[in-house]
Amino acid sequence: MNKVVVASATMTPFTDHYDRDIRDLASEAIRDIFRKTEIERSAVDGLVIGSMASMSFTNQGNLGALIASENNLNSASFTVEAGEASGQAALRAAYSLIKSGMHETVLVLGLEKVTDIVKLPEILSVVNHVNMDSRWEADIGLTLASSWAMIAKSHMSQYGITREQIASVAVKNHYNATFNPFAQFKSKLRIETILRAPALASPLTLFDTCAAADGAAAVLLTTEEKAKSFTDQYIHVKGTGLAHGTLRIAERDRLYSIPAIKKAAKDAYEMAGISPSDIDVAEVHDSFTIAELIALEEMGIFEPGQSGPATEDGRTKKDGDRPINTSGGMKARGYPFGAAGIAQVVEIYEQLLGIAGERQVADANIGVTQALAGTGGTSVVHVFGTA
Amino acid sequence: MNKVVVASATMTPFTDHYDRDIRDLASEAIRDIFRKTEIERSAVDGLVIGSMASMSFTNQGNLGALIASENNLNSASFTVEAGEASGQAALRAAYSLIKSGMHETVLVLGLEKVTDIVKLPEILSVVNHVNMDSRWEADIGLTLASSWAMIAKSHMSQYGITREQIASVAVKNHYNATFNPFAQFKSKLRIETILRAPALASPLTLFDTCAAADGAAAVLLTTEEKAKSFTDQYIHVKGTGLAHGTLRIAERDRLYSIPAIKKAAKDAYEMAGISPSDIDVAEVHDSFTIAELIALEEMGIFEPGQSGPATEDGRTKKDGDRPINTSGGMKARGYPFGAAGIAQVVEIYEQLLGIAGERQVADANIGVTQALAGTGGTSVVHVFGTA
Amino acid sequence: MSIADYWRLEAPRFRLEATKCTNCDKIYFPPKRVCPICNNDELIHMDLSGRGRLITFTKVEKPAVEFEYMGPYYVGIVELEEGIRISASIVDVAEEQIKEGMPLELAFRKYYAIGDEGIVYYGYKFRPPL
Amino acid sequence: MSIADYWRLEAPRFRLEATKCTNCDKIYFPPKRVCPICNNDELIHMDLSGRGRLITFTKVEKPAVEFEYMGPYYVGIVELEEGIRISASIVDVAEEQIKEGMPLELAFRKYYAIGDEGIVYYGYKFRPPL
Ligand SMILES: [Zn+2]
Ligand SMILES: [Zn+2]
Repeated sequence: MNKVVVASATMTPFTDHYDRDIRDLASEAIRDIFRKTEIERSAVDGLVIGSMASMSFTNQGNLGALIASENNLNSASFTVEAGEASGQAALRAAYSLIKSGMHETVLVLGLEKVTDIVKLPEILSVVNHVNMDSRWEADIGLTLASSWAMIAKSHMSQYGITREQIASVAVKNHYNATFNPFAQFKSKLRIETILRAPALASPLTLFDTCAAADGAAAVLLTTEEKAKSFTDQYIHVKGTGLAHGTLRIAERDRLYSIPAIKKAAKDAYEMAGISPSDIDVAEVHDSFTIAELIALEEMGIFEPGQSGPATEDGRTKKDGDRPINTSGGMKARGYPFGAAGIAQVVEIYEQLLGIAGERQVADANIGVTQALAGTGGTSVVHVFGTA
Repeated sequence: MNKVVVASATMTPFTDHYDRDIRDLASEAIRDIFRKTEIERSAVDGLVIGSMASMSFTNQGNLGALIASENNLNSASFTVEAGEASGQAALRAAYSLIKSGMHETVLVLGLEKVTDIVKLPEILSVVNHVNMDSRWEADIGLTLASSWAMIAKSHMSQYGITREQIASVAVKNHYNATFNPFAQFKSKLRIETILRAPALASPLTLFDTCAAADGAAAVLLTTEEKAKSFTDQYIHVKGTGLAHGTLRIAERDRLYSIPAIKKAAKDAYEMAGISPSDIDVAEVHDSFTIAELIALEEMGIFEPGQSGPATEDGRTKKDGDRPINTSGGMKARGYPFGAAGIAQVVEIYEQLLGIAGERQVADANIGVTQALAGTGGTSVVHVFGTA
Repeated sequence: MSIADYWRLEAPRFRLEATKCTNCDKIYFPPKRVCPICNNDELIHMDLSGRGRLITFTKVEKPAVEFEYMGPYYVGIVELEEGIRISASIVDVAEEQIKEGMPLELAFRKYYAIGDEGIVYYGYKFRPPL
Repeated sequence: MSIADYWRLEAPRFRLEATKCTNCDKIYFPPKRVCPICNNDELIHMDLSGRGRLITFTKVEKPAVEFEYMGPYYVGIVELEEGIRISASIVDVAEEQIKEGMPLELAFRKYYAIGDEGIVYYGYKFRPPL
């Protein structure tokens, strides 16, 4: 069967694009794909949009039809939504469209225009209701932040990790982002700044999570055979996994664990024929600092309870031995929901091809992306390789 | 490669389910699949949701995770949105998941809970903004109804069809629905009633379109090999096509024509190796009466301008020579947006297996479904066969 | 949350009405109409005790728009006597008083107001036993 | 439609500002930032004439919620002198007066009010020339 490859990748800066709407962001990402890639528009026969809540944020649906026709693409299109994991779920859908032989070349466009809603509590309401059990947790008064706070408490108590270790995720991701020209925040962050920031939900503060951002990210999926006809700059999609857990945090037996991540990773690794020790670089879900620590443990990159100390020790910095979120992650690169899962692939694409500039990790042959909706409703994992 | 088949199909009644929420509707459709089908829940490894606007209507996103976990399904899931064509687009995504070998058995669940919004003008705003160009047509004051009205005028003027011929679509679909126990409206409708109903947008009246409805419809897609292990009641998915046109009606050269339908049909027919004359029964998009007439012409079932006279002559009734919308269509079976595209498949499943009861068409071997978003942003066509 | 939805949710929201599968005896809260374990839809209603203990909690300092009127407030996971765990707001409790393991009981309180009509939604919260 | 969105749309909404590709000369209304034909993003602004004729029309008898305040109103497709077709409300016209082919010109009118702040949005409609 066809081998599926990523043959081009790009993104807009992730920030508050007050002067751009959702169409502008999409057009700019698509423009860059065609500038970077020697392929005709007419050759792109599929377009999958990963977007979390375009009706809620911008009052426009059917983005597939809109973006295909506005950008002169002759591409069959639909939107994939899986909460905060929408971008990575769209990638999985696009992979299947090519693997099935239905399409040869599919553009996967992650897209979110968030900041037209100016008031943060209104944005929070959308994010909570998309990703949580809306009737039985969001409508009851829980927020994603409060859910993550209770998870953080459980993780600290189970493994004895410290508040500073949790904060060190943000410090590390801000450090990594200083090398990323497309990042929202390119300034370093100190542990003290995080701990002294306004409280969000004890023990977490505002600096344990992301700011609102807009953006688009695009990757071009095609067969290896087709890719060879126009580029030698491609990487392989080697594995994909998607799994679920209950949306209600109250029903989780062990709050410090997120089974959906473990299952999605296991499926993706098996398909790719790799083990966690083979991973050279990974982009993982860090909407909240604690999320990254748990992801690394569920993905088998560190033993349970060890990701906090490892992060504090600098092992996950771009120049550490297990580089994680070299892009700066959602925390510092920026987090326009549906776009973020595709931006993860953009980073892995550059890392595996050795074109990540100052962020480049040595000898990167296997890269992994991991996304999460809410605190564990959906997780998606993809494995990429140079061969 | 694997042949993909539909191995079970069911739906809830389509109506105003004031006493049921989106979870209840999903659970009841899923329950019925497992009652009708000798398959274990654990064998369903994928779940694709077709839903148009669950955030707008019910303030709940990530339905895939919610429904998988609430219904004890160990199924990787995401939601597909393509406006009013969401259900049929979800079917296409599910087809690719099986054809690619990523999944063996995928439940496709069309789902929409609309009537929690009680005021029709608020429902209209959601439907317009999902399916039209929200900034440049819906926000300007156009509605889907006014767009269809201008299309109807163009079609009447181009081909000389009459207002009565357009209305005869509704008469016919109400007649067909009298034989469908799951239909929203089981009463006959007279031409005069339609013409004298309150105006919607001249020349169309309220009875040229659908009422608000809630509902769920589910089909089980699997490989032929797997299907044979648990049932002999299956039909083949023989072709799929999805195409787009501009969302802005102002930019259409010929309002009486909808190119997205023609292209989607052509792709699906070619894949299936059929021509329009092979079609024994079809479920087509009839959110407005005029939509069905144009669909039949773009799909090649009638020559341009001939579907009006043919409908008036009774040729598209369930007992006519070209039976269309034997279920009653969206107009009379009911139209819960995302669920409707899957309900179309439920009807074709029953017709091709010869289990459609009083609605049964003689010698039905090839069946087609066609969906549309707005007045032509997206169209999706599928071809099914007994072999 | 809509008016129809609120009406449907009255029994579980007002008095913790659960459903119980007549076949496998599993209790569902939030209630279900169909038991996904045995595909049975003969589920009977039963009210939960409303007594339990606090498993974990935190303070929401940045509420979503619906709950902004409350200012900071506590939320937590409550394990009911029946063994069922639910999320809830914890009320009538001071900073120095709230702790994991503390006993709690059902309280009936305002959730939030929404829509043009300004309809106010009510439901369960939990408080220390009186 | 949000405040930021409204601000971005001011020029096209208030005076029919289009963009024109400096490479292929194609005029875009609604305006674009990138020409999808030649991938050029050097697009220049130009105001359209605001004069045109009515291609087709209908009367909206059941408006969506934003436009309910207007009662029934006319909408149609207008072909501008530049050959560009746009959708618009047709105003200041009586039932017996409106017909396909009639000349029209730009009018600046209220669209709708929305949000807590009750901000009122304005933009182009079309009317018979004065
Ligand atoms: Zn049971
Ligand atoms: Zn150009």
